Amino acid sequence: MRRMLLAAAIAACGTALAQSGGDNTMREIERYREALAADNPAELWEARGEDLWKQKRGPRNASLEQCDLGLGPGKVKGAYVQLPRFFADTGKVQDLESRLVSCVTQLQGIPREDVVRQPFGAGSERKSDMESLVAWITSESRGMKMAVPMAHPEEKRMYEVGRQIFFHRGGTHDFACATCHSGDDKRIRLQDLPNLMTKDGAQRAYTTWPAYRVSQGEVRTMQHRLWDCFRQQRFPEPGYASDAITALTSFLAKNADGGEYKAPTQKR
Amino acid sequence: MKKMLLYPALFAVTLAVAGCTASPAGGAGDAAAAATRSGGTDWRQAALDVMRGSFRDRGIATKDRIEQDDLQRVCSQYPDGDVPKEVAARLEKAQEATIRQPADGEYLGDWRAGERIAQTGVGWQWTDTAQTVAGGNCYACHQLSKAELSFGNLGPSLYNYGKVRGQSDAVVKYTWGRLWNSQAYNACNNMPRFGHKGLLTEAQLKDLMALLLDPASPVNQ
Amino acid sequence: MNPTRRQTLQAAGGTGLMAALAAFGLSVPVTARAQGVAGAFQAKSVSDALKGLGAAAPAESKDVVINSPDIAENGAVVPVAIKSNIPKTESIMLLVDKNPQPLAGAYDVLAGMEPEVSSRIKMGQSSDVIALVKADGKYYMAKKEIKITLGGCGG
Amino acid sequence: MADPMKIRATVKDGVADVRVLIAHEMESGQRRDPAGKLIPAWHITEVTATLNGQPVMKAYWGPAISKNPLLQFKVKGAKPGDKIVISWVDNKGDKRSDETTIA
Repeated sequence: MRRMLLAAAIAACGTALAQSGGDNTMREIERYREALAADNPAELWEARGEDLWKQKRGPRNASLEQCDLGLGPGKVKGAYVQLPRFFADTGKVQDLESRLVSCVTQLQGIPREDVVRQPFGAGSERKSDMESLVAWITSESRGMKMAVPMAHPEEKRMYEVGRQIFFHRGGTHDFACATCHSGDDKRIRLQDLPNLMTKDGAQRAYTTWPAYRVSQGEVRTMQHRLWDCFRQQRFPEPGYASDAITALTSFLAKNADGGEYKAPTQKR
Repeated sequence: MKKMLLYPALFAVTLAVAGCTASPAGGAGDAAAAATRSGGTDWRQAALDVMRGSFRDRGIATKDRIEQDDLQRVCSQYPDGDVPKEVAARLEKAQEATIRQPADGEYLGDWRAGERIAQTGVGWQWTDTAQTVAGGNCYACHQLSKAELSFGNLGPSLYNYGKVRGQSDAVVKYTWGRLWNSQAYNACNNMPRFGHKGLLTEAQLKDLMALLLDPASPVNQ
Repeated sequence: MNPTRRQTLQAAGGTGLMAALAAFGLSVPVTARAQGVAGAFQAKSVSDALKGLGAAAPAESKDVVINSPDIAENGAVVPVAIKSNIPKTESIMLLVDKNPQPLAGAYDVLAGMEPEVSSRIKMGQSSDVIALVKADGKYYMAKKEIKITLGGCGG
Repeated sequence: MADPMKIRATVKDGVADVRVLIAHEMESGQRRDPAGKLIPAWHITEVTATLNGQPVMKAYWGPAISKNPLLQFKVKGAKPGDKIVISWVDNKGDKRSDETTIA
């Protein structure tokens, strides 16, 4: 909530300034965004993630270099734009984070509960290995087109389940994802809400995560984005790399098909 | 205080959920059935099963919150808001029956307190506690006063709400009903049922009433 | 992506490197210069900070150029670049008038460095930022207002 | 242990453009924890740069430099293959050095 209020505060000032300054104001805010975009601290996460990928760790003293992200063991380039997808070895549709949990447990022998205990980082004393790995792996798909496979029946099932979750009204406030994300030009306070029901809206949203959040000083992934949406929906907590998140991610990723992947980006 | 309030809301949900199982189709039309079923699969049921396995209690945000009452379940099937007339009428009637008028017959509180409630969005999240005094977060979706430029547009503008409508008995009761359970008027709109679900206290609702109707409130300036 | 990533040294403990650092004072931070600057960082006003830096009355100069957007969406990250066109520039300093401790950073321009530097700073609120340049023993300055839509100190 | 810096150094017409991203909290000392206690300042105090072993830049930083700082500067007389070393130390005595070869 606090974050929502902060976002609102930003937006509030944005309007006040926009009204006083007009075009010039928008130009300056654009200039501000451009100045930031030139150097993205997410690169620090990418570098750390690449190191983590190659480091021998865990009881099996193994690296993740044999991890199959869908294009074969060790193939990272372009893997993210084809996720989530069905994996025969686990018999499941997995998004990147769910797949990484499998690789870390299977290849390195690190227990699942240790991997998912603190998936979201909080400062330099509680860094998230997952956020770093995801930052690097996604960066290896930059410039590629989203192409989420939908040939396997399980992939279709997860897409349909994800669609249902998107429209599922529940909780104390009767909110669904769709409450805020199925109309054009909608805002909470002054914060623009992408319309995830349109091709353009879905592409612009999905292809710009993960992002270095200036307000948090952390790289946040799609997993975190959805987790925090559910918090604001007043839902219970979705498990990290759980099927509900994977299903919803399948729905959002597939709807973004054809969009050019741009992340990790920088957002406020 | 908050904790006590929570129970009636949960109770209501439990009742409603029980109601669902009694009439699985929920009176929903064929269009809704088509959206949730294809190739012989009930995707809605599949999604519920997945959600039940994926969500968990965290603090006050308990797992039962993913279970739907009749209104939530039916509305989920009409994401575009194109609810068939007869379905909407049935839902609205059931929701209207939940509206409780203030015990003391007083409807208007303090608009200053109402403005604070409208500005605050805290409450009911897993980062809150049972002691958290929840806000209404009205500005998230509505324009209210002229001074507050940071307002959302998921709901209609309420600027000059009282100035335009006055304070007749009918307006006062309608406004109270809207706050208590907005689903009684146009089913499946986006607004939470602040009274029915116990999201705000009766005193808080009165303060919001004053914010909307009091001629001195910034809403009517 | 970038070949330089792989060339990073593993830790700060490389002994040869540490020796090299000691040679120009990094591992011995309490040089006279560092001490002077440290005092200026504690100052609570621009005038005290200027005194601490030994620059009581700098002259405004068009040859000191501040490059930043006029408006920053988030005060936690405000990009500011400073360039000096004054010959024999020795150091460049950046102050934020309304920050609790106005001095944000000071940069010694050593042999070979162009007299320009760019970084990102926190600003608690809309404020003048002041670029201070020491050249040939004299002080020059430029000022610019940056509007902040969300403060970066308390949040 | 502090994470590696990200250093980029490219040369054009004999002038090297050096851009450094540093992983550091840069805690301002102005913020409070959820219990209302002031979080102590924790920030980089000095950054130094050398070109082929010769000092070219020294920065003194206070707590007002942003989290995960960026530092950009230019060095004359540089050519591809030259070595840039960046080092920092913070007010807790933590330190780190990384190097790159100018491209």
